[in-house]
Amino acid sequence: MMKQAIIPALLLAVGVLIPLLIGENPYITGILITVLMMATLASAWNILGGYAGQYSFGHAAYFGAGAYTTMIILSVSDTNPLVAMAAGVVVAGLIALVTGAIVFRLRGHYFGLASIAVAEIVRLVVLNLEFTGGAQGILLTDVKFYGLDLNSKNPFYYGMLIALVLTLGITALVRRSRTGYYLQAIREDQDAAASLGINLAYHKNKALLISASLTSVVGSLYAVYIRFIDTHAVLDLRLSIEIILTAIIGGVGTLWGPLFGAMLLVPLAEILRSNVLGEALVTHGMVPESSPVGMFLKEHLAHAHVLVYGIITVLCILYLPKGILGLFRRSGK
Amino acid sequence: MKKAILSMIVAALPLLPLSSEAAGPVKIGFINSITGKEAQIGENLTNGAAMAVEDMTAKGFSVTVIKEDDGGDPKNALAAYEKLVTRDNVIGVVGPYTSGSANVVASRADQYNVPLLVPAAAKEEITRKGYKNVFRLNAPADVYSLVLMKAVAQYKPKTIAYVYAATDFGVSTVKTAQDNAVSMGLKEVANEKYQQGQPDYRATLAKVKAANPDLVFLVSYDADAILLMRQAKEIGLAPKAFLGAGAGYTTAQFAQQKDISNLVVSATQWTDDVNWPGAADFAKRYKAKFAKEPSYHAACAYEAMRIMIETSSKAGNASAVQQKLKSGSWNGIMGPVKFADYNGFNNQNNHPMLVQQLQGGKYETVYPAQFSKAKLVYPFKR
Amino acid sequence: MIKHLLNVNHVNKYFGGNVAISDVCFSVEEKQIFGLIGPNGAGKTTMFNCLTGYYPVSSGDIVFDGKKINNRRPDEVCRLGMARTWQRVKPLGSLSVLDNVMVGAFAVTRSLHTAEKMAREQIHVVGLDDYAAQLAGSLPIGLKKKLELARVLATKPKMLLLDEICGGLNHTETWAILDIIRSIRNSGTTIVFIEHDMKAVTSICDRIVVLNAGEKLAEGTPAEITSNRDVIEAYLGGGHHA
Amino acid sequence: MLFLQSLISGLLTGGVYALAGIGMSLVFGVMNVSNFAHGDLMMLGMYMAYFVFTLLHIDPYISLVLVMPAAFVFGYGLEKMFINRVIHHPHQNQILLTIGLGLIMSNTALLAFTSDPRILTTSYSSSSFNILRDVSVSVPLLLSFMITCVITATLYLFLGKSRTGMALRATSQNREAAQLMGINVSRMSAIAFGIGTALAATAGALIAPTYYIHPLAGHSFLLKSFTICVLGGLGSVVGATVGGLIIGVIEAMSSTYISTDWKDVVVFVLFLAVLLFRPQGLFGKKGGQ
Repeated sequence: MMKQAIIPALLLAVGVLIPLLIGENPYITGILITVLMMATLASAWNILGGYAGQYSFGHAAYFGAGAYTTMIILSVSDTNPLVAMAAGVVVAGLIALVTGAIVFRLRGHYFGLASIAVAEIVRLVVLNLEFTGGAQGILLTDVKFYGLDLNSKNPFYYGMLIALVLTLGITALVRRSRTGYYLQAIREDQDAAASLGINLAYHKNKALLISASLTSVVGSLYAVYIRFIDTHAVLDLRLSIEIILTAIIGGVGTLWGPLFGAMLLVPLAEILRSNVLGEALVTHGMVPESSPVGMFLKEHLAHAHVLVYGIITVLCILYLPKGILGLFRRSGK
Repeated sequence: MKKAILSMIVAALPLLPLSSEAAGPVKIGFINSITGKEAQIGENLTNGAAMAVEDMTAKGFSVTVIKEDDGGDPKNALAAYEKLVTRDNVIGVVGPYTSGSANVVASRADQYNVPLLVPAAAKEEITRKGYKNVFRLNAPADVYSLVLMKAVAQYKPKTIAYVYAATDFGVSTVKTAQDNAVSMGLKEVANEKYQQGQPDYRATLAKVKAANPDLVFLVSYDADAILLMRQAKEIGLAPKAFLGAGAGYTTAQFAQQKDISNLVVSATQWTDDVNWPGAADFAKRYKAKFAKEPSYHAACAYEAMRIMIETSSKAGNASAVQQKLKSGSWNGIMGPVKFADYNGFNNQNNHPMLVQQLQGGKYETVYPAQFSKAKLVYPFKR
Repeated sequence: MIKHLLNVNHVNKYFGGNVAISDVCFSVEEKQIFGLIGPNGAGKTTMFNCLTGYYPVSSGDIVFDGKKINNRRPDEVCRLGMARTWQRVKPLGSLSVLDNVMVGAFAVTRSLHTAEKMAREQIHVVGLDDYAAQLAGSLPIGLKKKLELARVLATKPKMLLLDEICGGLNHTETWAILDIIRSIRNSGTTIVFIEHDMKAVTSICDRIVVLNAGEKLAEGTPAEITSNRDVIEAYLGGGHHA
Repeated sequence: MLFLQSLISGLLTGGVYALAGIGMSLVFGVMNVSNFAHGDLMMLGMYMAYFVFTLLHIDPYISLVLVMPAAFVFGYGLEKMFINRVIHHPHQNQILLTIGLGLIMSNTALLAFTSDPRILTTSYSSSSFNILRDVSVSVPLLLSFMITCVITATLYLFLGKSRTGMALRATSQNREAAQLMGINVSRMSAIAFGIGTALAATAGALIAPTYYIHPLAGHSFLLKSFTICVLGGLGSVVGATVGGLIIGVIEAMSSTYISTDWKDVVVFVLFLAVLLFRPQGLFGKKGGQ
């Protein structure tokens, strides 16, 4: 037991110390916040998708529920952000209950497609209503939280870190409980699971509720962090897919996989987006600037980063279907 | 588990910032939507900015421009801005294009004290929050509808219908148009918001036709405009005037579709026949370089980039750039530019928008009178 | 007094217009080993699916342990004490053998510790001790059948429905399983047994019901059944009608 | 009048939806794969039609003669190189693979063709004629609708009468049994994906003269295709055809009688309702439960 706790404790210590080590560096801290955010989202998704095997393609709906509820409440009143966050969890939970009632009667393809449909309905409703800001989104200029400097990144870094620790903690607890065994049984074979006394709908809904609540918490944190949201940023199908990719590339159904996935994908996306690699290769003289390759690296690689993302996805599915952690997994223990 | 730790270290490697050397010429940043949903308009901005860099280099200005893509995602725009100001040490930033990204970056500009010059985002609140370091070159959303409706006011239309994309710009523009309509005594007979990318708007347009409006006020992007006008022709929708706000009605492609686009009236930040210094020349060189017509976005990006290069190379540091932007004035392809405080706006260039009409496949500036040679044809006819 | 643990009263099951089970009645006494036999397509597995809540019955009653269970969900039926195995085994492939059996044990306990203890007992009963840590999906078919048995025993059922538990096994494996089944009955569990292998059935069952084309063809002791002309006809006559 | 107008334009647009839906449904039926790259394959068809028109000056409807076989070969190759390798993987991995392939296609198109939308303007692009006084019918839409009917009928005959068609249906009904009967199921998968791709590309080419061509233009058709498949019953050609027409009409009717911005919501609600109350779809045999 002690041995098992050493590595998480070390990781946590590193996580807590990083902002102190890198000092006031909003750019890097910003990327780390995104890493933590995607890790938490992928871990929360993993409880439902990885353990219970219910691949939701609509988790953006819960993220958006948290973000929108928080922003709407904070923009009309001076509520404590934590209360707004709790309200977001309630809204996300309600959406999850309705979703569960519909989609958990379905299996396989149908489940994934239905989860997309629910999320799209949520997106369109938010887009068409007035009080949600509709297409214009919601901008929040000022938030107060116990005198913290919310222009600094550190409060959000630690906020996201707490969310991640919470999510991983819950995952670890669930995993070593009857519920965890039941979820995995459902993933492996629903008929067999039912024949062993497992109430499928109840346990799937339980997993969805946990997963949706945690996702909504991250949505609330993100909203207060970025202070502007619209449907494109927080309710898009793209976000749902990004969450799944992070989990898959890290390793679904494993405790640490989603964190690995986020630690790999987020910096990679940023490197491609900012094109530091392409520029560095050219400016350090490794590739002549005037050569076609040089031109491409300098001018067009930035255009190509989504392409590279696509290629990585394909390669991962073909060669690493169990994710990075799958590489280190042998059968048995 | 050892392996797991090792791989975690490997995974964490990309996080280390690559070293960046200081010194050299002053640096400015350019945040744009190179990929993502707005990539098409982003490309126009890229081209315009590239021409400005070229022109200014030829004039002897030495400035390094660092380009960043936000993919239309506010989160990426923020990362890009923070990278530019903290890692690259730029002293001024041009961009971002999308309203969402501009909104987020603008709200952080005063924190980092690096001025932001927004070239083409229309969301009003960007320059209405009293940010010291946020400047905007283009006219915000409310001007689009105002100038369009002023242009047709003298003909005393009675009714108006709105057909617009469910985007920030679409909704904002129509909201201000509704206010203007009330003050002009126009009656709203239809209000149809649509999701972009649909192949079939016929049912919507048939409904608008049944309401028989004098004015049809449209906000569309790209090719949606062509689709809408094609189907409007099919359905036989022919009001007294089509008023197009938004980029879709101001493209060369739209102009080429003569049988559907003729006599459509549109609002724009810029035209190539406007009598602002260098506008015609810019259009000619742009066409030669990129083999297509410059859009108003390209012109906005050109002028914003030109102003930023000029200002930053003279200023040398961020706070001086802020002061010079605040106090300076320019006169170029976008006409007179001055970042002023008025009507609740701060550091907003009170840019006079233009109204143009397609006449025989060519955009003719028809309003305001002092910038135009041609006259508005009213009512619309097929 | 004889206690009937399961009563099946005039059960019908239709799929669309097709009759899968037609007016079948039988009762199973406590601690019996009860055989359900019949040629392919006779409706045996359909009957199991009706009993365990996977199919709703079209009409008729199923009473288990004094409770009507017609429209209960599979998991409810299991928790009432009627557990089943599958003709095509359904191991939880990427879980270990121990974990598989623990899932069964969780039907009666919430504690991880107790579940593991119970699971190890059942693994021992079926003789899979050496494989406890292996992934269930990697076992050969004979061991998967044993795993299935251990898993379902861990739910502590009053009645066990075994669907062709010997199917696909060789002679020695079959007799090993039958031995286990006898010992299960001796420990107090009632067993209903679907089987193809007549030898296996007659050697172990106390009472047998024969289904044919969805109808009950015969019922009786193994000796009665083996000498029943209709049964012989159904089993042998399939192709060549006299 | 408004009703008739909505009905007609809805039906005609639904024809193109149907074609896209059939392609996806076929792939689903035979391979049991949800193809998220379907919209991008449609986009390829649009560009093919566009370039055949602008470079070779061949009418987009006639260009189908070139587009269909080219797309078939492309789809066949795509299946052999990628999809085939995950055919026994979990659904979600297949979905993500097709998402990845879609990203590669659309972003390669972005690099190659830029994000400027292309407009394919034929002499009849915006022509229409009136029936019943005041109801207009778009000429290009009518043409594409008729072509859709021909293609659907041909496909129906092909699946019903030809050897390969019957093998495809057998594979669709039960992959394992088909294999036991000596059908080369892996070849059938490739053929199904080839046909699916050809149909997607055809739908793209058919809509090109009345739509615009853009690297991301296929995306708005992806979710529609799924809706159509589910509505008609995954794997059913007839179902997808009817499903496409229904979606087209419902969209038009909701624009007219509810509002344009809520029409997609109506479609998705319908989608969920079908999943809930008739998960096998209107014509499907495979259930969702």
